Formats: sequence, C-alpha cells, structure tokens
Amino acid sequence: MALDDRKSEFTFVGTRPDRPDGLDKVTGRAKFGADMSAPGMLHGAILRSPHAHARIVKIDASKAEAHKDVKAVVTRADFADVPFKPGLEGEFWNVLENVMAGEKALYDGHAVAAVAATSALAARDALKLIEVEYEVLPHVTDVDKAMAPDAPVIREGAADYSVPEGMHPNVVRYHESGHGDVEAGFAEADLVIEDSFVTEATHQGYIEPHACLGALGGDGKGELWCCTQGHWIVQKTCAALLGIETSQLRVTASEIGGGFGGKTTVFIEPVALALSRKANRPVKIVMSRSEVFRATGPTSSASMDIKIGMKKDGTITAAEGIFRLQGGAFPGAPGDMTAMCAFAPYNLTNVRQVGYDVMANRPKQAAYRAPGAPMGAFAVESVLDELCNQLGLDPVDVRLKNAAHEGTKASYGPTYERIGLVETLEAAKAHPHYSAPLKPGQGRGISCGFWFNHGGETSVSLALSEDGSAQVMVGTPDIGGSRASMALMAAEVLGIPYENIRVTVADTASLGYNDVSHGSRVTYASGLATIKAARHAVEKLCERAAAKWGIPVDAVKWEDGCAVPSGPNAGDFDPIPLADITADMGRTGGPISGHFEATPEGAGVSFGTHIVDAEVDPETGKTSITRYTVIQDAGKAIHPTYVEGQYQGGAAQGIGWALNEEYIYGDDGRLQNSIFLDYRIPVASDLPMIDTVIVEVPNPGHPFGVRGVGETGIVPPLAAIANAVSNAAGVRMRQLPMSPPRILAALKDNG
Amino acid sequence: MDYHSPASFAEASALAANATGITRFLAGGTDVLVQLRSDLVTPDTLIDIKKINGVSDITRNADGSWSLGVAVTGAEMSEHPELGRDWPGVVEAMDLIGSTQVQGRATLTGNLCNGSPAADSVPAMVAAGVTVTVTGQDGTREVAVEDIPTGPGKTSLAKGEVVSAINIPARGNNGGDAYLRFIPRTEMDIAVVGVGVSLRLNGDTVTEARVSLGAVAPTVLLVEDCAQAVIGTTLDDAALDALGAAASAACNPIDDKRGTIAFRTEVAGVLAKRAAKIAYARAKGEDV
Amino acid sequence: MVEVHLWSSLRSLTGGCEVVEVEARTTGELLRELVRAHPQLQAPIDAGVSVAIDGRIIATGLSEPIPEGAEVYLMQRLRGG
Amino acid sequence: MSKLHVSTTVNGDPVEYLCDPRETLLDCLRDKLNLTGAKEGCGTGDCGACSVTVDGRLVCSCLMLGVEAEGKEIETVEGIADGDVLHPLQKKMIEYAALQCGICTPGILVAAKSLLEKNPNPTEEETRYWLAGNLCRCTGYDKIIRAVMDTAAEMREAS
Repeated sequence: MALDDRKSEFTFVGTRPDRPDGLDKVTGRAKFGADMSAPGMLHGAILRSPHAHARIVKIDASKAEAHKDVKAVVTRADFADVPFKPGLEGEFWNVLENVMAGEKALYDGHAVAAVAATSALAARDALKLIEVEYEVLPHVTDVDKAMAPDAPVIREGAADYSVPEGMHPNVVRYHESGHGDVEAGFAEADLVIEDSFVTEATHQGYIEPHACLGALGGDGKGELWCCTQGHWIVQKTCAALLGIETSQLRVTASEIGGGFGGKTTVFIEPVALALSRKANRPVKIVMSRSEVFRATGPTSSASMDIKIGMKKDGTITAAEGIFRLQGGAFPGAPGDMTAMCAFAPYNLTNVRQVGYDVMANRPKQAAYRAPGAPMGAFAVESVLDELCNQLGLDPVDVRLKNAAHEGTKASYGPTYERIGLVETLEAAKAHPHYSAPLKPGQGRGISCGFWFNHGGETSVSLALSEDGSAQVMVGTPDIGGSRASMALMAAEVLGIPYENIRVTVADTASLGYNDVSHGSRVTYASGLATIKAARHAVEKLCERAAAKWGIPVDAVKWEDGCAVPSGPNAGDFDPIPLADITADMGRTGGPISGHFEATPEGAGVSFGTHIVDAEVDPETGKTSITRYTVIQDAGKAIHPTYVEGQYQGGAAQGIGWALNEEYIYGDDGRLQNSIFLDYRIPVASDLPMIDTVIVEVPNPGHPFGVRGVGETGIVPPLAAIANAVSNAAGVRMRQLPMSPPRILAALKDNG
Repeated sequence: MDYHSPASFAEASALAANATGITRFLAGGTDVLVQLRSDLVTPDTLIDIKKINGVSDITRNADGSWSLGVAVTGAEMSEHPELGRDWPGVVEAMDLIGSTQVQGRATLTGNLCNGSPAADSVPAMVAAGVTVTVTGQDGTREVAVEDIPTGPGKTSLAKGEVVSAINIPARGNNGGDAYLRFIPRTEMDIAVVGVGVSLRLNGDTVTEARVSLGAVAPTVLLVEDCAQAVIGTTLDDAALDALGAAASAACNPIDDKRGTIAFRTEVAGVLAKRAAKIAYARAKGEDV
Repeated sequence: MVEVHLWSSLRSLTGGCEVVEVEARTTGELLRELVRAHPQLQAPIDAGVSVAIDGRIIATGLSEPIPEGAEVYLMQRLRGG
Repeated sequence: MSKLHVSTTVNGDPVEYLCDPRETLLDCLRDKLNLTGAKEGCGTGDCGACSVTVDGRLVCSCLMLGVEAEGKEIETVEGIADGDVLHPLQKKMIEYAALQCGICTPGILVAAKSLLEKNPNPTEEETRYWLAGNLCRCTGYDKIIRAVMDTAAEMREAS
C-alpha cells in the first residue's frame, strides 16, 4: 500500500452508527448455531472418554445400533484417514485425532463414538448403550511434570525438528531467539531479579456452545451450518476428514455467540457430517456446556522463569525468559509466540527467550485472544514491577524509558515500523486514574502488552444495486460488530450513506476463500479488502461517467458519492451521483461490482497499557477490582464504540483469568469444574466500569491506518492485576489465578 | 421418568412410598433439573409438589412464629414486607443462592433436601432454630433443620417422607440473626464457607446464641462451642476472638475445587466474627 | 544479496550461522534459496514461517518484493485468536 | 415413556405442545414452538441466556420443566417489542453497542425489563447484582449496565 493511497480525513469512519444486525439481535430473531433445523433432522450426541489416558480396547455399539430411535453410530473408522483419503497428516491428522479418538483416548472428554437419533433425548440415552472397553494408562496434566523424565509418553514421535536431543518426547517444539549477550547485560545491572511464574489453563468461555447442522449425501455433496470464526477452514477441514472434495461442501456460518479464538477449528462438524452420511438425514449436534469445557480448546497452562537486570536509573540491561506451555495431547501450544511477545514492548540490547510446546493429557489447546502472549506478559511485567519497587522507580517512567519505538530492534528480531507504545504510556501517565489517590488496602498495577496482529487470505465482493444502494459480501464471521465497520469503510469510499449499505457474511459457495476471523484481522484485512472492492467499483462508476460525458476516464474523479469531471481537459459537466449511474447500469455496460482477493500483509503490531486498582481483603484473600483503565493503539478506530467494546471485553476476560478462572484437574486426570458454576467467569457485579482511551497511531499497512484491536487487550491485564494485587497485599503473587486461597496462603507465608 | 403433580402431601407421600427406583420431589427444581440435565441423577419418579394447596404461602402465626409453604421462593421471601424484619439472616441467606432467575424458583425446602453441606440457607435456618414438618405414611413429625442432612446429598428423610412445611420460630425481643458466606466472586458461586449466627441480648450482654457453619464438614454444623464463646459477653474483642477460634476449631473440611482445608478453617473464624457483629447490631435494633 | 536473520534455535540447522546470505527478490525466492543454502531449513519452513522485511511482517505471502538492502528476518509463523 | 400434553400462553398467544417430562421449558420453547430467542448457554442456570418470565417472575427456562408451564403466562424476548416498535431497552442496547456477539442479549433484555418493572430507578450496584446471573463474555458489562440505566432514566422521564 503506497503512502499516497492513505486517507486521514473521514466522513463516515470514526462515527458511531447503530450496527446493521442490531434489530435481529435484540428481538431474538438472529439465528445462532443451535437455532437452525431441517426437515427430517436427527440429533447427534457424542460419547466421551471418562479417562485422562486410556487405550481403547473395544467399542461395542451393537445395542445402540439396534435401538429403534438410533439411525447411525460412528467411530473413528468412519473418518477419512485411510480408506477415503490416504495420507492425512500434519494438523489435519491432529484435528481428526481430536475430533474422534483413534487407538487411545488422550484426555477426559475425548470423543470416542457418536450417535444420531430421532430426538436429542434419544441420542443422549443411546450413548449409554455403547460399551467401551478401556485399558487405563498413566496420565499427566501438569506442564512441568509432563517434561519430567518419568512422565508418561502421550505420543511417541510427535516432536518436530526443533526439539533438542535428550528432551522428553512430550516436548514437541522448541523455540529460541533474541540478540546481544544476556550474561554481559546482567553483569552491568545494579539489580537482577530472577523469578518463576505459573498460570493455569483458562477457557475462552464463549456463551454459545458449539452447534452445527450437517447434511452429507452419498454423492459427496454436503451442506453445513455452524457457529465458527471461519467457515472456509471448516469446509477445508471437514472435507479432508471426510474424504470429500472441498468445493462440494457448502458451509454457512451462523451468527456466532462468541469465539475469542476457540471457534477457529472444528470439533462436532465432521461428526455431524459423518453421522449424516451414514443415516442419510441431516444431523444436528449441540454441545452441552460441560462438553465445551472438557473437549474444546482452552488456553495453554504455563510455567515460566524470568530474569531481568536493571540499572538504578531504570535502564534494562538484559532480559531472559523461559516459557513452557502445555497445550493438551497435541502439538500446538504457542510457546514460541509467548517467547516472541514477552519482551516485545522494550528496547533491549540483550535479550534471550526460549519457548517450549509440551503435550499433556488435556484437551487440545485452541487459540484464545493473542494466544500465548498474556502469560508471558504476566511473568515479565511482574518482574519489572518488582524491580521498580525495589529500586524505588515509577513503573510508567521505567517503561517509558525502555519503551520500543519506531526504529527499535524488536526482541523477536526485526526493526519496528511506526508503533504506538510510547503514546499509550504517555496517555497512561497523563490519565487521572494514574494519579488518583488509593485507599488503604488498595494497590495499583500497570502493565504493557504486545500482539502481532495478522492479515490473512481475504476475499470481499461488493455489488451496486440499481437504486444506488450497495451490498457487501465478506467472508469473516462478525464476532464483534464488524459488519458495521465494513459498511462504514464502504460508505467512506463510495460516498453513500452507511444505511444504504448491507453487509452480509457470505457462505463458502458465494465468495472466494477467507481465513478465519482471528489474529485481530477482520477490520484490518476484510476492511482493507472492502475498501479495495469499493474502489474497484468506483473505477467502474467513473468509467460509465466518462463514457457518458465522452471524456477520458482519468479526467473523472469520485467525490462525495458523485462522479465529477477533473483536470484541465475534463470539460464542464454536472456531477453524476452514484444512483444516477447505477440506474442505467444495465444499459451502459452491465452490473457494477467490485471485488478484492488477496492476502494483505502489513497488519501492523499493536501495543496497550493498562492501569488497574485492586483491593484485597487481608482476612480472606478476596480481591475486588475497583478501577480499570485500558489504553491501546487502534491505528484508526473505524467504529470507536466497538473498539471500546473490544478493549473492555479483553480487560474483563483478563480479570477472570487473573483472579478466578482455571482448569482444575483431579488426581484422576478428570476435569472437576466443567460448568459455569465452578468455572468462574466474571459476572456483572464483579466488575467496575472499564475506562478506555483509544490511541491512534496509524498503521502504515492499511489505507485508513487500521490496526487490529481484538487481541492486544487481553495481554496486559494478567500482569497489571497481579501487580495491583501484589502491591495491595504486600506480597508478590506468582501464580494465576490469584484465587482467595492462594492470596491468603501467600499472606500467611509472608507473616 | 414419570411426572406427578399430587394435590396433597398425603398423596405425594403415597406416590413416593409406592415408587420404585429413584424418586425426587420437585419444588423449585434448581438442583433437580441441573442433576437431570447433566445425567447425574435421572429420577424414575418425579413428584411436583407445587400444585398442593398453600405451598406458596408465607404466614405469620399468632405467637409470632412463621410458617412457610414448601414452594415459597427466595424472591417471595425477599419481597415479603415483614419476614425479613424478623429474620434478616434467614432471608439474606436464601437470597444469596444463585441469580435473580434462580431466586424466582429456588426454595428453602429444596436447598435443605438437596443435602449439600454448602447450602446457604441451611446454616441460617439452623442458627434461627428452624424446624420442618415432615409428612409420611404414618402422619407428620416435626424435625429440627440440623437433623435433616446426614451427609453430602443425603438426608434423614425415610422413603415416602416429604417436607410439608417450614417453621420459623418467633423472633422475640432483642434478637438478631445474620448469615455470611465466602465466595470468590460477588455472586453465582457455591459457598466456600458459610456462617449463620442468631443472638439474643439482655442489655449489651448476649444471653442466647446459636452459631452454625456451612461447607466446612460433611453436614452443616451447629457449634455449641461458638455459642458458649459469646454467651455472657458483650461481644467484645476477646469474645470475638474466642468465637473465631471455636469456629475454626469446629471445622472438618476437605480440599476441593472450591477451597482448601486451611482456607476454610481460617475463613470460618473470620466470617463467624463478622456475622456475629451484624447479628449483635441487629439485636440492638440497629439497621444493618 | 539479502542478509537473512534467523532465530537462534535455527543455528543448529545452519552450522551455527544466524545470518544467511542469499540471492532473492521476493519472499518466495528467499525461502527457496534458504533451503538451497541450508537444506535442513526445509523443516522449519514447512512447519510455517513468516518473513519480516524492514519491520513489516509478511505472514505467509511468497510474492512480496524484497528491496535492495532491506532488513530481513525469518520468524515463526504467526497465529491468532 | 409417554409424552405429556401442555397448554400454556407464550407472549400472549395460547399454545399447546407434547413433551417428554424430562424436557425443559427451554427445550419446548425452542424445539416445539420454534421460539429460538432464548438460548441454552449452560443448561445449569448459571448463564441466564435462557431467561424468560413465568407469571411475571424472572426465571431460567432451562431450570423449569416444560410440563410445569401448564396454565402459566410465559414471556420471552420475542414478546418484548410491541409489533415493530422496539422497547426502549432494545433501542438502547443497540445505541450503546451493549452487545458484541449478541448471544446473551435476549436473556439480558428479559432480565433487565423485569428489573425496570420492579425498580424503575436502580442504582448501578442494583443493576449489576440483578444481572449477575446473565453472563456476557464479550463486553465486560460496561455498556450493558450503561444502556439499562440510561433506559431507566429515559423511561422515568417519559412517564
């Protein structure tokens, strides 16, 4: 994107109109995953392993198959690995293994068989008729224990090229990066702090359980409706797992009831299709909440060692981090991302970071908002806070002193382009929250956070109607109001009112490939694509005007929704509004539409700084968050209200992760808290209002300057809250969540 | 699962007595339906007692005592203009259970008969000296609330017996009660520790006390040592410390997903002191 | 010639080199030439890499131009939530 | 296991259905009456996405059996608007962007409407506690609370 292509004065962008899907969503009309049905539909249910690790000796489904209400039973044999499409490998194989267990059940909740029956109750009842013989194997769920020499091996040969020799087979990927000489750096420091930190796995906690409705015929043609962050990846994965052609499966994304990264893969969708193929009827599967917790992707749990050296003036001389992430019984824990993000906010001469991807008997981890980054920030920013405390330095000043900026060599290697970290820190320092007095028992914490953001494969199609309205088809499911943002960007380019534009999330048969709505990419990439598609249509509008006026097309420009003659040889014509051109378009050359298909590169990294006040009850260890301010660089806020919403949501999820959310496993390796009663996400009465400050340092890689905002907001909270709690309690908290028993125990240990 | 909605407790009792397999009574259903949905307990016989006459009534008797129908919901208790003035601890304990939505259904009876040691209303009822009327095949009997639970998920009710009324004693003069629980969030959790306290004063001196602990043993406890720690005192710091120590000493908790032994033991003492102060202030006529 | 900076743990695949010089005008050529120079780099490239050109991170694209004298870093493939 | 016949009223309309005694009111609304506005987020009364009112009382429809609806008056999110005129709460939820994904929105609306009918002038704390049984994972509740309180203020002014 050339710089002269960029825009900084806006008519529609930056306003706050009502979202186009608002009416449907406040009237109950919007159709989410579980809201669809089909004639002749069956209901599917999935049998899950009660064991953390067990060899599946035998599955006897004969009683279930014989039941009058049961129309199909499937097991791993009904999927593609060998008979349909030999050679399923890599991540497809991992996904298949997760969707339906093969030789072994690898975690409590792992699917082992499924039924389709005439009602949801009948399907649940039929599961009890399936007899599975297990040989229970030793299990491990803790990351440090999974790396220990005596840990049970989850799968031999899962490690890739990167793992140094001599490591336990459960260590499946290894990352090391950095620059300078950390030992020399530590030697220069006036104070070096070395400390260890632990975080538990948390779940994305979307309120909508996974749900789908699939139909697949013997002809290999299928239809699938599901709640997903990306229906093309669903299409591609289901096709691979079922051994059918990708294009023969049409996938429609329902309205999605939250994802946060957790709906970027498949779980039940291939199962519904396999059941449907066998039963010759549509099959609907809706997960229970307990299934969501037991069998869909939580985050990784982490164990981390951090060492940072600082001079008395606050200069960081060296930083080192070792990050061990447990990602369930499959490769994929983002230890590399944790390592690369952990020190990214700082301008460091000497830095070294190591990340491990470790397998354990837990569900396959899935992305969760800036996957890997929050835990690393927790560890690093806790040590920074401790250094500031011990050296008597202001935590914002120290961060400003060391902050990365344009031209800084990032901890992960390259040199930063224009970034907005310093601006967020300056805004934090100037914010009244930072200077507000604290009451006794309260503590304040701050933290910075970094996330890369992503572009990804993107297709957008825009069609003009005769009456001058426009329809935009995007392929990124709307997880937070993106249809409003797309319409604003299209309105900006076309120069027609926001209300005259309808944005639809198209199905896989109606548009080219689109990556998942992840990586904070939607407003960036689908937005860029929408702008380009709109410009493509504008080019055609200008051509029609040029033809009408009989002047060269380069003598026509587009201004405020009209073609206007431009330049010395253009002649004197009245502007033609868009609707006047489209009214005639059938006779002046045919329908006018614009489209864009590409992989935008240049998402632009993003930084945030959070300020938190916490109050700790010293007698019970209970924490309340009394004030919270999020400051983050959005590049350019297209719809500021929804940007604020992303900031607030990220902070709230971070509060949950920091204080109460965790996966709790018993000694038997079973998940003990698989309902919302005991998996404690923040409720309305737990939280204060969450203040937001939108900093805008335009991203050079986007025509309007957009940076993704969805993920960075969950990076600082863990550390900011830990710092606030530690300052309030007078004792450093090194383990998340900082549940009351842990805080009280720390207070006791501290005397 | 067979569903019945009898018109009398005698009929309900007969249905239960003659049923085979698992029988559950359905009051508010906020536990029964959860167990049903999660395949923990699927009753063979479900007896809905809400169509029995009078089960939603809250009645103040001539002697100042209260009779509550078994289907009276938490919301109805909270909305009652006078019940909470007499027994704020009992009403607040019930009100702490679950959400506004759960309050629209949940009942004291269900909370008691579910047999959870962490049931919020039970320590408050025990402290208040509440009894329940139990109807069986051989007529009715009155049982102290503390004698109903016998262990997690278990009660002393025999086959064919059903709780048919809740009896709350008259508050009388110079009395006050309170219930506090510890949960990690502000709402929606199961108690990690719960403490119910009911006191009567003569002047500034405590003359009667009942202290009950929840979620620190297999059943809700009525702790005599706690009562003795405060009786005869003006609830001064020494008395409060003795109360806290007695409460902690009475604990026999477990480590589980909701809390540790050490945490429960410690916090039981903390909450006992805090609850006692509230009950004391209420007994003094203060509005707390 | 383009100087490509590798992340530290790739040194074991390049005989200790953290910077590799290759002739390349696009990201695709760069990856191809890296493997030609150090065949063991095939594994990390297959596992997924991104390329940072003058600080701009090219997540997956193979046709991005690499200007003369650009700073080039090979990075682990970025993923999002 | 035979099914039971239930006659009830939903959003003012008399309706009938046959249900298994194990089916919840939520199952019946969604699967038998095609009123899919109420959502099942948990099935255990912990998330509030299935909120409805029964005889004016706010409840979780997942914690009530379908058969218990016999003779009751049920109100769901589908009945909040008056024809094509949105309830002030519905308008404010859109205006404040008090929804991101929108899955919790039906439950929030039913619960908030019930709050305002009971308490036209709730404090922030009262609003937060009333809605504590309605989980939202997207918004951090900030904009929801503001929307409800602003609606209350507007409705007070209008009356």
